[in-house]
Amino acid sequence: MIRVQRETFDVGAEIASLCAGDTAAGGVCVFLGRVREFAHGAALQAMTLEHYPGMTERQLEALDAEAQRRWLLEKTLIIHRYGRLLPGEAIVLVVTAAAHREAAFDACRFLIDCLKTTAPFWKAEETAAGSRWVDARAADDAAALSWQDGAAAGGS
Amino acid sequence: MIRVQRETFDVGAEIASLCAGDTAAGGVCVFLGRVREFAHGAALQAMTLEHYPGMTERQLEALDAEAQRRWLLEKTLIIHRYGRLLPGEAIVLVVTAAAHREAAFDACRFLIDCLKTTAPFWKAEETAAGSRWVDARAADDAAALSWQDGAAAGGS
Amino acid sequence: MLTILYFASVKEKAGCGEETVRLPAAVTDVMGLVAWLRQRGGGPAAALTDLAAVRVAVNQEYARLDHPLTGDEEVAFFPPVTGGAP
Amino acid sequence: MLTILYFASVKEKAGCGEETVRLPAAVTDVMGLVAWLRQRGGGPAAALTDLAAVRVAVNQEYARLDHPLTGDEEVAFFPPVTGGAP
Repeated sequence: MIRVQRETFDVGAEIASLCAGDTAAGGVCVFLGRVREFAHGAALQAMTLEHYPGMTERQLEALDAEAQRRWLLEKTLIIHRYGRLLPGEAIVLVVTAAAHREAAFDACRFLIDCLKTTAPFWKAEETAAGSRWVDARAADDAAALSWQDGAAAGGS
Repeated sequence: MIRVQRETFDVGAEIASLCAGDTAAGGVCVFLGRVREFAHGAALQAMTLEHYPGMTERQLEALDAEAQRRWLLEKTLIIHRYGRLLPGEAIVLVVTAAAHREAAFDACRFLIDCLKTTAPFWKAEETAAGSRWVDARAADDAAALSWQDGAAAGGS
Repeated sequence: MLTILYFASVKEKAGCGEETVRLPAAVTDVMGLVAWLRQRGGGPAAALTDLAAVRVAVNQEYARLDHPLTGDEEVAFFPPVTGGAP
Repeated sequence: MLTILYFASVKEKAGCGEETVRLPAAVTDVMGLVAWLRQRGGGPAAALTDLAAVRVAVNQEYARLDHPLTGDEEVAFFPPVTGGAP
């Protein structure tokens, strides 16, 4: 299941609702991405996430389907926000539930690694010096690439 | 921070309280272990976790300290329950918060992998056929061993 | 009609987020569209000067420069994505 | 005095969870304690028949069979642990 939304989300409620009534998922892995105050040296006042409505949902759905194809998963959830966010606010949530923890961990990491390099979101950081677009990280490309040959674990 | 307790815990409240006021942790990784209904073929009615009071806390503290030594972590939390648990109930929670997601994922997986082979907990499963002690999984030993040489990622 | 979308820093350079154009008959793929936009000049031409920093999607799927165009697609130009979390 | 703890399936075989003993002078390490308990007979002897399935802790830290004992430790015998989650 995927959601792209402006408003924040309740991490506990999302996990609880995903797992409600489920007695097959022994392992649940969650990744929560948050806005950091000191991202690139300067104090961040806010971050604005622009996205490509329509393509974003398609990309997240495709990633979700790929994870379900690669691992035996009971449940998956991806929520990604857009708009203006303050330090400490949640940006993205990935939840994977599986019978065993290995699949839950691998799928969760796969989803966030690949999301970062394929989902059309762009961050602009606001500091005292003004607003500027964040450049893509080479490390993110490497992490996403590490999954291309069906690797079981993400990059270091 | 570690806790060993009989009562259940509120996953969302634990994550929220750990992250409250923190603007340095960009990545939070959570692992939630739950009681499965069909563990080894037969339907599980309940599971009872026995532990070694005192040694359990020492082992979890030692693992927590080792994770903090290996990775740059903002926050860590391990909660492990004992006593009689029903299918769907939470058993264990591991939360790691770090500036970047790589450290959060690696440390979370390290903690749950090593906890499984070093923390003195023993599960007895109740089915229609009665109660029996669960044997240790060879896969768990392998996962824990994969961390011994300072490996960056857990076993497959 | 072809819809062209620009996002983030590419949008800022282009000076607009969306435009609708009638594709010249000579343009048959993304590279041809880029060449035509560059020749047309203005913001979009500036935004597409350095293609190494630009990603392309056709009908909301990532596409290469040799992706064919018939003239009724949605083509998007944007920088490498930076979503997710640290 | 030495405190001996038994847990889980080892406790069931031993027939008790805890006992306090005065260590014979001849016993100087964990292996010596195991030999003495086996010779003493009863539940604990049965529980310690197959050491491959038994883990040992001395003063709440994992210990090997050659770990020295002075006679005032807490020694625990238990099966390989199975906590955590699937």
